[in-house]
Amino acid sequence: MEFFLQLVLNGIVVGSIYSLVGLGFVVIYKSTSVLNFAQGEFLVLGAYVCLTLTVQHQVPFFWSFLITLVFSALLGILTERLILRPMIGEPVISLIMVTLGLSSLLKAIIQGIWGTDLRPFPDIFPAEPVQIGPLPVSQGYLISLVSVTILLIIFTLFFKFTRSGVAMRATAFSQQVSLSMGISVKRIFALAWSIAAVVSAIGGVLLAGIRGGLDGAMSFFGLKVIPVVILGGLDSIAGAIVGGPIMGILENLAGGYLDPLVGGGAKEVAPFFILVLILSIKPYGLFGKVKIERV
Amino acid sequence: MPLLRVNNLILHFRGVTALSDVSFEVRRGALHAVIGPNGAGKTSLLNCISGVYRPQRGNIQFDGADVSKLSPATRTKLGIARTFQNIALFKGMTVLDNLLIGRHVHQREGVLAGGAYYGPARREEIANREIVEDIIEFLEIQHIRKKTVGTLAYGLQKRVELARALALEPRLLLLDEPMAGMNAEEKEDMARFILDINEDRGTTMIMIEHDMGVVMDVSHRVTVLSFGEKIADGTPEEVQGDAAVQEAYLGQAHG
Amino acid sequence: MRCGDFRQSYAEDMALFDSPLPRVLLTGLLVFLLVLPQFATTYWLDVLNRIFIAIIGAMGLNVVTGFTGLISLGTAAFLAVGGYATAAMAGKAGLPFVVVIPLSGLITAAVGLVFGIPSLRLKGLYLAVATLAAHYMVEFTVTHWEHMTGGVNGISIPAAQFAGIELKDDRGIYYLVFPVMVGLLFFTKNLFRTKVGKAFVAIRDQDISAEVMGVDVFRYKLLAFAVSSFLIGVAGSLLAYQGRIISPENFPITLAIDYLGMIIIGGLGSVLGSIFGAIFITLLPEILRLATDALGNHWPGLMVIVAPIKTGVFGLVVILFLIFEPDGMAARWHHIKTYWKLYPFSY
Amino acid sequence: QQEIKVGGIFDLTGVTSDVGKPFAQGVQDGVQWVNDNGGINGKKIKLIGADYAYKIDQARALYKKLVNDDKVVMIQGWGTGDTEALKDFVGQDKVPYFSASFSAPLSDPAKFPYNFFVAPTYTDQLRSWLDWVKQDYAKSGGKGRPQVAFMYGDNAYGKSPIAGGKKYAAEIGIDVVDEAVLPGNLQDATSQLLTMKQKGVEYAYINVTTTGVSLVLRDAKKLGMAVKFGSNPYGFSESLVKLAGPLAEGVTGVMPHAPYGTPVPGMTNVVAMHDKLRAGEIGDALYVRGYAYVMVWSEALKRADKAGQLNGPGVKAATETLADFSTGGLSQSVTYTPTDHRPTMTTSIYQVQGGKLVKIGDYIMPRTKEWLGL
Amino acid sequence: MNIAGGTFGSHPLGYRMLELKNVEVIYDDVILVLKGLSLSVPEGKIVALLGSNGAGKSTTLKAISGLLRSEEGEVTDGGIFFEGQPMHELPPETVVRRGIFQVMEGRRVFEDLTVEENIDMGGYIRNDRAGLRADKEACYEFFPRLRERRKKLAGYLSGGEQQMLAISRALMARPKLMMLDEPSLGLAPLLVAEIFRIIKRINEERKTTILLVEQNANLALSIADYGYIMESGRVVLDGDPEKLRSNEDVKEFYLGGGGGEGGKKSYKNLKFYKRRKRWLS
Ligand SMILES: Nc1ncnc2c1ncn2[C@@H]1O[C@H](COP(=O)(O)OP(=O)(O)OP(=O)(O)O)[C@@H](O)[C@H]1O
Ligand SMILES: Nc1ncnc2c1ncn2[C@@H]1O[C@H](COP(=O)(O)OP(=O)(O)OP(=O)(O)O)[C@@H](O)[C@H]1O
Ligand SMILES: [Mg+2]
Ligand SMILES: [Mg+2]
Repeated sequence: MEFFLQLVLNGIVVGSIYSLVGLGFVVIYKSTSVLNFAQGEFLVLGAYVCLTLTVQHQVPFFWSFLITLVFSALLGILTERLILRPMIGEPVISLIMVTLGLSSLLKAIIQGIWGTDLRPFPDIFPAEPVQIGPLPVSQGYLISLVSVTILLIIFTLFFKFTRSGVAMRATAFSQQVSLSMGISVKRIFALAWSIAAVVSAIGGVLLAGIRGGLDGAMSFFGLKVIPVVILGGLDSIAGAIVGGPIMGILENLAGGYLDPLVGGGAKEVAPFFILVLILSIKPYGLFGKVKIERV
Repeated sequence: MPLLRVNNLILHFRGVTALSDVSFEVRRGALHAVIGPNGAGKTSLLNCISGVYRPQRGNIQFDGADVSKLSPATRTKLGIARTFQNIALFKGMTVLDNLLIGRHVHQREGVLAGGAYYGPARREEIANREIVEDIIEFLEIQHIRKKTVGTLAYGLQKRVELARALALEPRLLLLDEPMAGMNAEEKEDMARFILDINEDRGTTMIMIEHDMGVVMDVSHRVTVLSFGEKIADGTPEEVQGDAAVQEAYLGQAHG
Repeated sequence: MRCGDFRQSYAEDMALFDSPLPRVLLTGLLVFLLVLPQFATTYWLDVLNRIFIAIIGAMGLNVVTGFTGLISLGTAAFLAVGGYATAAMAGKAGLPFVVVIPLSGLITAAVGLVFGIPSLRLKGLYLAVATLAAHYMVEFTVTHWEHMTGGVNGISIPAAQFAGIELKDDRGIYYLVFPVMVGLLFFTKNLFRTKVGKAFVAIRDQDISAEVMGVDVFRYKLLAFAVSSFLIGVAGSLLAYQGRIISPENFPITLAIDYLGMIIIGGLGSVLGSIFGAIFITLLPEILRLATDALGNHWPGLMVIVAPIKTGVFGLVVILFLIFEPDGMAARWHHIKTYWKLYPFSY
Repeated sequence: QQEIKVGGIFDLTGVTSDVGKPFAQGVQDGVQWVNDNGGINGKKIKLIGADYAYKIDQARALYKKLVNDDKVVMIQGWGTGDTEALKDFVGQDKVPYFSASFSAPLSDPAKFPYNFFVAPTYTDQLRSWLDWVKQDYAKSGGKGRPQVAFMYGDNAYGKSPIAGGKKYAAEIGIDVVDEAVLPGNLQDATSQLLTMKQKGVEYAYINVTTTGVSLVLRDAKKLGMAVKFGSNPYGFSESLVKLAGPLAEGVTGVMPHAPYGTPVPGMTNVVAMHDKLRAGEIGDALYVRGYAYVMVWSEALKRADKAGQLNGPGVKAATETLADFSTGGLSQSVTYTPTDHRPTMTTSIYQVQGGKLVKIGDYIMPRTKEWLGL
Repeated sequence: MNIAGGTFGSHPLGYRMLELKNVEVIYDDVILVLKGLSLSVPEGKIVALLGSNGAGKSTTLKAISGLLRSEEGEVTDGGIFFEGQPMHELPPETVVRRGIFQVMEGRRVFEDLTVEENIDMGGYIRNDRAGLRADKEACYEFFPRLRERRKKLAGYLSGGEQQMLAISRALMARPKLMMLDEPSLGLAPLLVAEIFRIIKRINEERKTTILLVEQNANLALSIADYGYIMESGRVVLDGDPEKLRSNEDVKEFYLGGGGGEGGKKSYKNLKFYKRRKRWLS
């Protein structure tokens, strides 16, 4: 029983990182209908910037973290200006593909600047784990749990009640109609990408802190989180938040109980299996909005 | 026996009642109009008949058989075709291809024959192409035959939609506002097509239309819906004289 | 100069080529490609073989994603199924390739059919993730079913034999891959001018109205998955014959994404697009590598620095391409064709 | 002046580039050193190297280009992926293929006559580590049989020594009570470690690369586990210390190649080359590994050249004449014979002590026929 | 008199707020749709633009609002001027901010936003909270049906309800020039009359200039101050409503009353197709 509880608990805390990174996906999807394959690179880039500032330039962590966030916001704006603006009005699938191109490009830039070797990441969290019930939990996960909760509230309110939030959703439905309302699709894109980059950077720094080291390979996290947001529902903030821990729990239970039986690999596959099952009952994820199809 | 009989349909969506206990029948060969204010449930009714919506209650009999449980595709195979209020053409395809899709249920060839092409598939394709070309000629849309449908003007898309439905060679044709967005002359053309289809081909039709001039002139019978309920049913003259209809739909007599 | 079109019969109007000129050109191209191995170096033959295989696979993916509108991330998995089916039948059972290749296709089609079932309810990216699940399940099976697949160490495939000759070297493989590709190209091209193919496209454009037109949408979605995975399975089989040894590392998820890239850059819903895209995505890294290697070998110290440039340029080219031609290469081609057809009366 | 063409298939941008890059640099600098110091009997080595980003089809294309177009006499390869995919071809094409994958099957010339590497096989490494476990267990007063776990990735490299290791453990009286599979992109090993904890594991061999090892150490620390960890040549090097810091303290590891800067005779040149060409960068055992490879095969090239056999079979034959060939302490002395490509049976085990890699002993396996290729 | 390229002056009805001069529009680089179209809209007036299917009416509106670009269309020649300023280079959101709002053909509501959010988006460019609230109230007054459906997703509305919503958004924007593309499309007779009353009221009360594309020529001309008739990308006839109404061709093609017989004819009695008389081709 304790083993079970430990697995579940660990799933929840580990899943909070998924949620955090997942949020970035949702924000972009909600305002542009695009699945951003470069999310993982945003993550890594943010973490590297923070690392360079703290280690190379000896900036105190708090400040380098803030600068990283500003940098990420600018990165979002730059991405919009250089890559997405020319694509306004183009088919969504092309936009998705463009993010794949962006992912390659950023990967190369990251490699060009920081190389491929693993760099130790400064210990930003106290090394001592916090005891939650039966399980010691790294403080990094706790921080991500807290940030996720705060972001959940902020974003939910933002998309529901602010004009920019509603305009973002409108833009996702149809850029052309939004333009005809006077909504600046450019601005919406820039905003969405900045938010996503900032959220990713937070995730990246936390993740690098938890892993203790940083290299380009951490960008795999971008792909890894996709099933999480699908589980929650691509356009649902709450979905991303809930999807992370669920995925985490599924993984841990599969890892704890199935892996020893099948000789490994279940931890990665079983969640997918369950994901498909859940989707066949709820085709738009747990909280995703049903696409309106009427004639 | 009427070609179509709709019995006690009830359809609601989370709190919105689209149809409450609607029954009516359509004689063979009739041109049956359905009118009513916006949101009355007309389109929903067509959706129930063609199988896109499943009513919570009630049933639909087509040619004596209960079709309520059948999928839209199966109903189409039985001979029910329709057009849509919000044009639902295949936007990326040419007019010709749209009509050829209309021939889908009449074609036998499968993947292998199609992939091999030369032989039976080719013969079948050409035969169907000829049928489609007849329809194109009939509806006078030769000039846009090879245009991508998405780029056509609204009114022409409506016409293409009618053509596509015709390609199915249906026994019952459901038309949802076929003349919306047309000027007087185009409406005349459309009316003429509809009459021809009805008279020459003997196709039974249900038509939703807001232009009372057209409805009064061409239809044999009119059903009036309002807030999901049937408030009148009869010949055009009867319906036009009906006080409830006047109040709910027409306002002062419409010219 | 040709201007407008004048056709006498529907049969003529429905022919693959709208005039004799392209037919002559195409025949010329085919003949050229047939004799090419006599001149090309092994390396370029290898690249060509990979391009041809990629064309088959891209076409397969295009059937389900481009034509039918169901985004699939399962390409790598289906390639693996085709490859491992080939390994089992050619290696373990010793069957000849004329049997093995189509059977591999059929087995993959069956697997594809199963993974297509979620398409009953799932749409768009949700379906894409279900196919991603397919990827991981296949990967899991392949790594764990060791006595069939050789597990993580991979499995060897005997060379294909034709009339007693082993098709071992790239020239031999070329003459295996090339005809298969040409045959399948015609197959797909034909498929999309007949009933089934059109039904696929109808589902992509408007599935409700396709259903109302009498297309049994679910059945046709499954059919699309089957046809698609058949093609991809054949590609996988050819990959196995070409690579002679396959292991799970040959079929990473990034491969599925590369294939998506091919059809998007080439053109969704276009056979020609699959060809262009496959050539582009296969050739670009080669060209970049030749270029960067040349640099790297000139200044040995540079090799390490130059390597990421390849990745970067690849990304950049993809981005620029999409910015300037978001509908894919095939669209541009089409554009150029229409323009010249009407020249000089462009409007 | 004649050139000797040698192919290079490296991973500089792919999933293993963190270790692939320093290795490639070591090879490159080694070649330069050879060329600067008389070359191969006066002929210069031309290293035609390229990045394959750990993509198998690209490795194969590259291989074909090297063999057919460039006509190289041998190839310096890299990982398990490319080596496995090419092992049949190199036999057919008769091109010696040196790679940094130490998979035991590759050391059996009966199966793979043209494959070489410069280290004890993965399996022998694990066997040696198990020997150390046994010793350590006795020394620290353990009673009964040591309880050991194997943690490895679900790939050819990860699984390579496991079967052999389990067999050997049983033979020498060690219980392998748990096997945990770690995914390639490890983020959190808690569930695996909890299982190990339940099973009372005392020693664990982590057969993944450095990032994974450091994560396991981190999570183990968090769970307060007192397991003694060991790792393999791609998980244990200077960078582990860098990455895991104090967590790495006490961890043991297999080091077939000397840590950078170890005072052995061969290291002088290595450090000199590194200082000259890569001033400011940090050297590590992987760089040394690349360099050691060049020392081995350049000697083979010299012998082949002397014999007038500068071609695939000639280089293979020449390599197989190397007997107790010393790399100046960069690795154990190597021996290849036509029937046995296990270069050495000696495994050096190091331990992190006070943040330094300290050698705690050489473990020697018998060169038995039964273990060849296993 | 030319100022900044625009022309002020002698439209019979006064100051030309909007002016199109020899506008050419090409789709997809090859399809020429507007072939030198010229028209102008005087300030404070209602101008009706009539024409058969495919004449290019919607294209004209999109050329003005800048929405053409997102459909691979391009103004290749001529000029569009609004209050004397050239317009054809501006992005659509700027056009809206300058005071031109287009109600697009075919409803085009944001399906996964609620009715209320849709209405709010209509007022996106405005910042006067009080005014917005009042205007929203006015929309609900005009279309009580929408008030009932306030919290429902717009995608689930019936065709006519969506049309009401599309018009409401335009009301919320309070533009100087409102362009309506077939506002009566799909509306029941009662509402059609109502819509035209509303249009007239907006024009009178808010002094909004209106460019109205409409197939219901009778009603359109009954509220318009001026009319243009388009065929295949050109204006073929223009004038005040009286002049147009009395034109035999207009009667026949647009008012459905022509044909010489005087009285209204029945659709049923159309014995044979009428060859469309080409006005210009
Ligand atoms: N899928 C659906 N989900 C929720 N509500 C729906 C759905 N379909 C229709 N409705 C509601 O049912 C009512 C009837 O709609 P319907 O489209 O049938 O009206 P209609 O008579 O065709 O009106 P119009 O003339 O405006 O087209 C409307 O209020 C609409 O909002
Ligand atoms: N995106 C497009 N690409 C290519 N051609 C187009 C496009 N949009 C419209 N067209 C063409 O431009 C012409 C004019 O279309 P438009 O929609 O402006 O007509 P309209 O006058 O509004 O007709 P309707 O009354 O039917 O709405 C048509 O022939 C149409 O085919
Ligand atoms: Mg309706
Ligand atoms: Mg129009």
